[in-house]
Amino acid sequence: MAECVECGADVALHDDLEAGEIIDCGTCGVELEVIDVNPPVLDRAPELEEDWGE
Amino acid sequence: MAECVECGADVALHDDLEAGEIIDCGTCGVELEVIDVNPPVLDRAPELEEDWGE
Amino acid sequence: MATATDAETDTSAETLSATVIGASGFTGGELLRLLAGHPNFELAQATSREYANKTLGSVHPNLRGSDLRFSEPSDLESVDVLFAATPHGVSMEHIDSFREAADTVVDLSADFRLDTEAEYDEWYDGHSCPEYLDEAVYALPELTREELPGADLIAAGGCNATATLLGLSPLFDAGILFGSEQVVVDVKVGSSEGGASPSKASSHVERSGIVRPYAPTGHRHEAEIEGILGTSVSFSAHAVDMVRGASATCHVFPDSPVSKGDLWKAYREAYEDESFVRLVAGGGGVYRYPEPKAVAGTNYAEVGFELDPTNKRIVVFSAIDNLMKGSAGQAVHAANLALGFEETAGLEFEGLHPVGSP
Amino acid sequence: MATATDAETDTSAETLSATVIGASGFTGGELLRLLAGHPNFELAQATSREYANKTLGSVHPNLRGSDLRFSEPSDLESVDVLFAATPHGVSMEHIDSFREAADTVVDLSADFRLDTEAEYDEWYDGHSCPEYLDEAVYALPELTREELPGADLIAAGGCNATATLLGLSPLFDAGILFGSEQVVVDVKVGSSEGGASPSKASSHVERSGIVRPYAPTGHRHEAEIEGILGTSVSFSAHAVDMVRGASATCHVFPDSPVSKGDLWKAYREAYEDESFVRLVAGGGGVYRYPEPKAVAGTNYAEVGFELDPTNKRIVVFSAIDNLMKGSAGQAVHAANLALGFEETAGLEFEGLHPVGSP
Amino acid sequence: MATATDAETDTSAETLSATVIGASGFTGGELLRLLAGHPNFELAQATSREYANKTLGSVHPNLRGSDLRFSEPSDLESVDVLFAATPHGVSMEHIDSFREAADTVVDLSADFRLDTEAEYDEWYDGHSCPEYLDEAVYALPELTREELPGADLIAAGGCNATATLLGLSPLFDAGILFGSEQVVVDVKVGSSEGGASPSKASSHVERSGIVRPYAPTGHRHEAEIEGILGTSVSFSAHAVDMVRGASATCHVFPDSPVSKGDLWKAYREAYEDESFVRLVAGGGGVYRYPEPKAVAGTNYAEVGFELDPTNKRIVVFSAIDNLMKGSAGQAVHAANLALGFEETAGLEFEGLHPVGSP
Amino acid sequence: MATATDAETDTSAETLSATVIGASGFTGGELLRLLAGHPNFELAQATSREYANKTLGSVHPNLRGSDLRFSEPSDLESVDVLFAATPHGVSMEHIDSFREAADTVVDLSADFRLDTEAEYDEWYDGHSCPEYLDEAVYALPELTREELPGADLIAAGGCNATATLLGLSPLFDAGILFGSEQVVVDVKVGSSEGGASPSKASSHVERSGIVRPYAPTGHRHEAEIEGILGTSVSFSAHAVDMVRGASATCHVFPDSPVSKGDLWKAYREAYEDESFVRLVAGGGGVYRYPEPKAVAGTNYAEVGFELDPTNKRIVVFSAIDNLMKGSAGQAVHAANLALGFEETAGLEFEGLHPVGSP
Ligand SMILES: NC(=O)c1ccc[n+]([C@@H]2O[C@H](COP(=O)([O-])OP(=O)(O)OC[C@H]3O[C@@H](n4cnc5c(N)ncnc54)[C@H](OP(=O)(O)O)[C@@H]3O)[C@@H](O)[C@H]2O)c1
Ligand SMILES: NC(=O)c1ccc[n+]([C@@H]2O[C@H](COP(=O)([O-])OP(=O)(O)OC[C@H]3O[C@@H](n4cnc5c(N)ncnc54)[C@H](OP(=O)(O)O)[C@@H]3O)[C@@H](O)[C@H]2O)c1
Ligand SMILES: NC(=O)c1ccc[n+]([C@@H]2O[C@H](COP(=O)([O-])OP(=O)(O)OC[C@H]3O[C@@H](n4cnc5c(N)ncnc54)[C@H](OP(=O)(O)O)[C@@H]3O)[C@@H](O)[C@H]2O)c1
Ligand SMILES: NC(=O)c1ccc[n+]([C@@H]2O[C@H](COP(=O)([O-])OP(=O)(O)OC[C@H]3O[C@@H](n4cnc5c(N)ncnc54)[C@H](OP(=O)(O)O)[C@@H]3O)[C@@H](O)[C@H]2O)c1
Ligand SMILES: [Zn+2]
Ligand SMILES: [Zn+2]
Repeated sequence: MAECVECGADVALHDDLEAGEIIDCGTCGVELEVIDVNPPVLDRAPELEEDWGE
Repeated sequence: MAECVECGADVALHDDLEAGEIIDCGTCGVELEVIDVNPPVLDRAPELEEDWGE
Repeated sequence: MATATDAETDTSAETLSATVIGASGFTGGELLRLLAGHPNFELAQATSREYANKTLGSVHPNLRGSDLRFSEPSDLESVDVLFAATPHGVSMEHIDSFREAADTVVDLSADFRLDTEAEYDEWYDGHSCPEYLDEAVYALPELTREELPGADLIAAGGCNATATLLGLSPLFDAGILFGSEQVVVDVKVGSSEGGASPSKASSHVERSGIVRPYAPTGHRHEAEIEGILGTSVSFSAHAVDMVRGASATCHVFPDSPVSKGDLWKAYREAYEDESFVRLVAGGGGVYRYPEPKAVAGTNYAEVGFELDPTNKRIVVFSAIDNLMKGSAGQAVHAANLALGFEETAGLEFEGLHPVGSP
Repeated sequence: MATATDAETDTSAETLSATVIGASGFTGGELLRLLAGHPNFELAQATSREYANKTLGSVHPNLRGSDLRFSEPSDLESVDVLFAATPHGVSMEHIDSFREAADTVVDLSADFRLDTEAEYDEWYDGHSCPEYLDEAVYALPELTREELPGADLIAAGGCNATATLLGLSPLFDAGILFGSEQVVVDVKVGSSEGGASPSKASSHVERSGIVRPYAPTGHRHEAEIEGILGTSVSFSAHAVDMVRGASATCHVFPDSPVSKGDLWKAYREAYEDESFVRLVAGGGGVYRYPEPKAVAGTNYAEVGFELDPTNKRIVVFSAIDNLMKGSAGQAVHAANLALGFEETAGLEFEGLHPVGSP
Repeated sequence: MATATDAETDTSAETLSATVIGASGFTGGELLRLLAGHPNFELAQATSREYANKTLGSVHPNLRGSDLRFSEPSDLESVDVLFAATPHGVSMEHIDSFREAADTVVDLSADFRLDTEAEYDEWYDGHSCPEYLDEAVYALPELTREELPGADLIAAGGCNATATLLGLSPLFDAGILFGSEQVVVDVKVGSSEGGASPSKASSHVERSGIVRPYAPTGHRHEAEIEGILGTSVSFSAHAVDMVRGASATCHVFPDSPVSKGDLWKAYREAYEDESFVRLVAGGGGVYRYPEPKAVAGTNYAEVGFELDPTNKRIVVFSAIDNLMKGSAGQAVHAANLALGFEETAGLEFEGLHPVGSP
Repeated sequence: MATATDAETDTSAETLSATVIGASGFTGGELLRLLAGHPNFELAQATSREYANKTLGSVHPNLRGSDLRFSEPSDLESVDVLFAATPHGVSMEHIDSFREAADTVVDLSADFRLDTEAEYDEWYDGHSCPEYLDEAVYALPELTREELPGADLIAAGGCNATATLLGLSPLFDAGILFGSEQVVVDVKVGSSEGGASPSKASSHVERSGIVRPYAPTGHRHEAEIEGILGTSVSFSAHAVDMVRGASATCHVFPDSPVSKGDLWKAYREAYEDESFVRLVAGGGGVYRYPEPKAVAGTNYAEVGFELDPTNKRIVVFSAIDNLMKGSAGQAVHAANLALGFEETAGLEFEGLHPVGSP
């Protein structure tokens, strides 16, 4: 478990978590980068400036 | 000018035509490969089995 | 009075009989579908004047499996619950016979949503039985849950009002807005909001592909919103090319600066225990904000927000299916709470993906 | 009689006055648009009973620039040409007053398309003035061009018949089909084929996203097709989600084997000098076969084909805009030929890309 | 061997674990939705290479409530049932690891649908493990029900083949067709048939409003249809503007005259005990024939017909949701039968009305 | 310098050669269409890297009649006018070669729309040749007409900015707004705004039927709007289900009360002499307010408004075709003014009715 930096919700983490992995917060959906694993530290993943709608 | 192998229409060719180039027939739209340039010889370009509709 | 929990315990295995008035219409048809899948209701009557004696499936192809036929609204049997899904004015005219026929009446029209006769004079053409307005409970369960258990005259909240109120009320509850601020509500709705009667404007030819301002100002749902929020809003509605769906974008300007964290706190506090509200605000993928088609056919509301750093604006998005969370689903949800059933009974459908323009 | 070429020379600078009956409808509105952009016509009257005295733009927003107002169909002025865009039965009832008002009458309905009263008895409900059937010229210019110059009662070919006939007739002309073969015609059409009167089935809600068999068998256009081809076809029509467009897929089974080259020869011979037919058969890119949206708003027909090696089937595709090549465009095209104008006058619009669902 | 009835008795309360390969795709997402609502399945893994570690809801917004995350397809756990929803070629490559991971494998691709290697050489690019073709059971339960109980390699029938076969097979079973007749199959399909990878042709801009012949001849589903019917058909497919849905119109010409009564008899005999087939042929109202949007989201097939008196043609209509009866629903239906569960378990959703273009 | 009137006199019969860079894209294709119908332009080159040597019709089916083929953008011939319809960043990179190839350059991207390098640093990723920013003329002819004659580097105004500015600027010009008021701009756009490259979010499946907030805050067009209006706006954009079209709804709150008459006066003063602006505000019929589909394919903007008596809000509506008035049409309009051609040359198409979702 770790706290989402965007919305504050708990984020469930899988067992074989690795630093550098990108996961998304189940509550707010933001993409989080695993900075450290023991203890787990998450940060907002660098935003891909993709043109996702238009 | 060359004749389209698919539909028989005349195909206008540009000046700096090169062997291996792919052009389309203005009448039937089929893709034609330039096999030879002097005189120009065209053949059906190998079909990309792309899923163009579904 | 029994608490909701007691009621639930008592009634979970119970089956009540139900009638739908206006069952050939859009929200009426949706009620038929929901009641058919509801563990605690058995459909007794479905009324239609135009299709009386025809099978339900002759109007609603998804009900082709049903053996029931429409009956005349003048022939009401005694049932436990009556849902009225009729145009504005019909319920107030027939309310006495509805209440005679059923212990609990859930009305989907605007006839019992406002508090006072004066409001009906202002926004509608008056009211023919204002004596019931006090008794009627406005049902938007996320905001009025505690008044519902035991209620026997229920006015299900309107579609555009529901979308708007779900978006805005957490900001008021959290003290981010107070009521003196400018609140702009820009709504986009699907064609099923217009009901089943055909017209030129609602024909496929004329209504396809549009962005049509259809209630630029003075929309009657303003009354409802104001009634609940206690403050007026600047409301405009646009018809767009979808059949189900209402989406509200609220632009608000808080007096004091807020952070993204403040917003998450306000919305999570408001909705984290709610079964039918999903917060969707940013994140990745194709569906980053509330989207009507993501909730089509379901009783969910999606609510989200974004903060505009340059001018202290908050933009709040909210999306529902007007025939579900905006009417029939809300009515069943309210009935569940009123009668002590499981809150989500009959409302479990989670929606489809991919889906086109439901 | 003057040849087309003489006529052209004589009339290119001429301006004739024109009236449109049924101008508030779909094909009538399209006629208004075409006449407004036509170098040789000046619109005198546009009739509507429902919108009499209102501006044309009040019904057709693309005509907001026009100063003309609808007039009553009972008040006809004398003009050179009268276009009738009224439902089946109206023209035959009013044909005498139409002809009194104008030298040339172009009718878009089916009232003068068939050759004999007997056919109207079989396919419709008879005919009230069969004496004109002989005189009337069926206008599908690619097939009946030579009969048009000088014609003064013109029956513009129907939309589905036009799509079908343009696809099939080269196969008959080239001796690939003879008339004894099985011919299946599977047509897909847009909602504007239904005309402007609203109904439940044509509402946006019910008609969106459909593939609805609406004339599985016995479609009246079979009569027209048979009249021209001299052989009956197995015809079924489906309504799909578009507004403009008719697309015919013909499945035919020639007795003797044909090659792709034979087909190209047949279709090029038929259409290489035609201004309004484009052959589209295979090739690359997204648009490899005839597609209604590629011709929307234009008078073009796209025609194409594919050969099924396994079973000697030819599949022919044909796409038109039902309001243009399928009615108003065809009517103007026919009038151009009848009156000796430039064949393409007023019909130069080439269409849009990209475009959604016109 | 246990009969279906025994099996049901034994397993109704059982819960099996299940994995979906290709869970980020369209049919994979549909499987996730169905398994989540299925009383006898618990989802163990949902694989995606692109979205590994992300929540299911990040791709499928209707699954936002789920806590599960996608996992890599290379990390398979042992489960009871594995559903493979991957593009053609993937299952045949990985079939050994799939069978190692699960007792029952249900494949949604075409990899195990045909009977012989020779057919894969003819219609596809050969087959890499033809030794399984004998064992694999083709699942279109209405036609192959008796082979399913106990099957452990199941190939769910393809969408267009399913629509076509459900329409035609009663005519063969009833001796109305024999196999020597001309059979034309004209199919209209929605955009979700193309799978989730984007392309220019499948973009909203280019694909809106189309009637696009995309497989005029030589469609691979012909092989499947021929495999079951024992006779070849003339098949053409058109893409139209809907997302879910496949609709087949079959034009057939029986040697001996038939009556409407013969047809009703043939179809009722075939389907009256079937849970998932609705006969819709004529009658009143807006929905008189099979219609994809009437079955969207459901596992139903609507089948209907009309008789053309003039030329002895029968027109058969058949409509399904390609992601349900045409793939994921059919796969779950087949698994239910294979494993002895209630036939309709997890497939009870009845669909929506009104609904736009789902 | 020559006045516009002189220029017109001089050049009306002139034909200039023109090149379109990015001609395989959406706005590039629209430029090809417009130039083909323009009396004063002859298309010399149309560039595409992906489709070089293919016919224009292979990408744009409405140009199937053209014999021209795409050429490489690296092979530019000398022409009179060059239109650049390339993604942001391309024009600034190639501006020197563009200007070497042509006397007049009209750029459709945002590369030369803002005034200063600082603005590009703030809203974009800087600018690679800021020395041209001073010289470049921002082209939204209704607002910047007098700067256009003789201009040789023209930056056509952006689609959403154009819709917004046409709606708002009369209120500033008439002294109804001053710049200190809250201005909310809620925009709805079609899928062609996204350009021709495919992506998951823009696929038909995911993009059909949506109301998707895609730029809730911080849209780059805010910079352009602010640059012209001199005041910032609160801007949010939503993608809705249409292909062509941008519709802006502006909610504004003037400090002093205004009347409907004041508004009519302000808008008529602003636009009564404009060829491409139609005022549409109330009235009867189906089309009472600005509507994108009423202007699809045309260079018109429809502008309208409504007054909210309860709270002194003005709601302004504005609708354009993003590929015409929002880009290619605007570019041609600007070129006409710059070069002294008839203002409406090549831009006469009036649009279609009925029409679906163009
Ligand atoms: N559509 C929405 O999105 C929505 C959302 C929220 C609330 N609502 C409210 O729900 C109500 C129903 O809306 P709707 O869209 O379902 O309308 P609808 O499709 O027009 O259906 C109305 C139904 O009422 C019946 N009816 C009409 N007049 C009646 C009368 N005098 N006595 C008995 N029955 C009568 C009609 O059937 P017969 O004529 O056959 O009897 C029809 O079945 C309205 O009050 C509406 O404001 C609708
Ligand atoms: N739509 C197509 O795709 C298409 C294609 C080919 C041929 N057609 C044929 O073209 C004709 C018109 O079709 P449409 O789709 O344009 O129909 P529509 O949209 O229904 O328009 C019919 C018009 O006729 C007028 N009208 C009706 N009855 C009349 C009467 N008794 N006297 C005078 N005017 C009358 C109506 O206006 P008021 O009621 O205001 O007078 C209306 O303007 C039909 O015969 C149709 O079969 C249509
Ligand atoms: N769509 C229909 O209507 C329909 C109907 C009947 C049958 N089918 C069949 O069902 C199958 C799936 O179709 P669909 O439309 O769902 O396709 P889709 O949307 O393209 O999904 C394919 C899925 O397979 C995964 N995948 C691709 N290559 C893979 C590989 N080498 N190993 C593991 N996973 C792989 C993809 O995810 P990642 O890339 O993230 O791993 C994706 O999740 C196809 O065989 C199709 O013919 C489809
Ligand atoms: N779409 C709109 O509604 C709209 C409205 C207003 C303004 N605009 C602006 O207009 C411009 C074009 O937009 P669009 O929608 O037409 O985009 P688009 O459909 O993506 O087309 C872009 C075109 O540019 C070409 N291209 C891309 N990179 C290039 C390069 N490095 N050098 C040369 N050619 C290149 C592409 O063709 P090849 O790859 O084949 O060379 C393609 O033809 C953009 O700046 C956009 O912001 C668009
Ligand atoms: Zn979070
Ligand atoms: Zn050719």
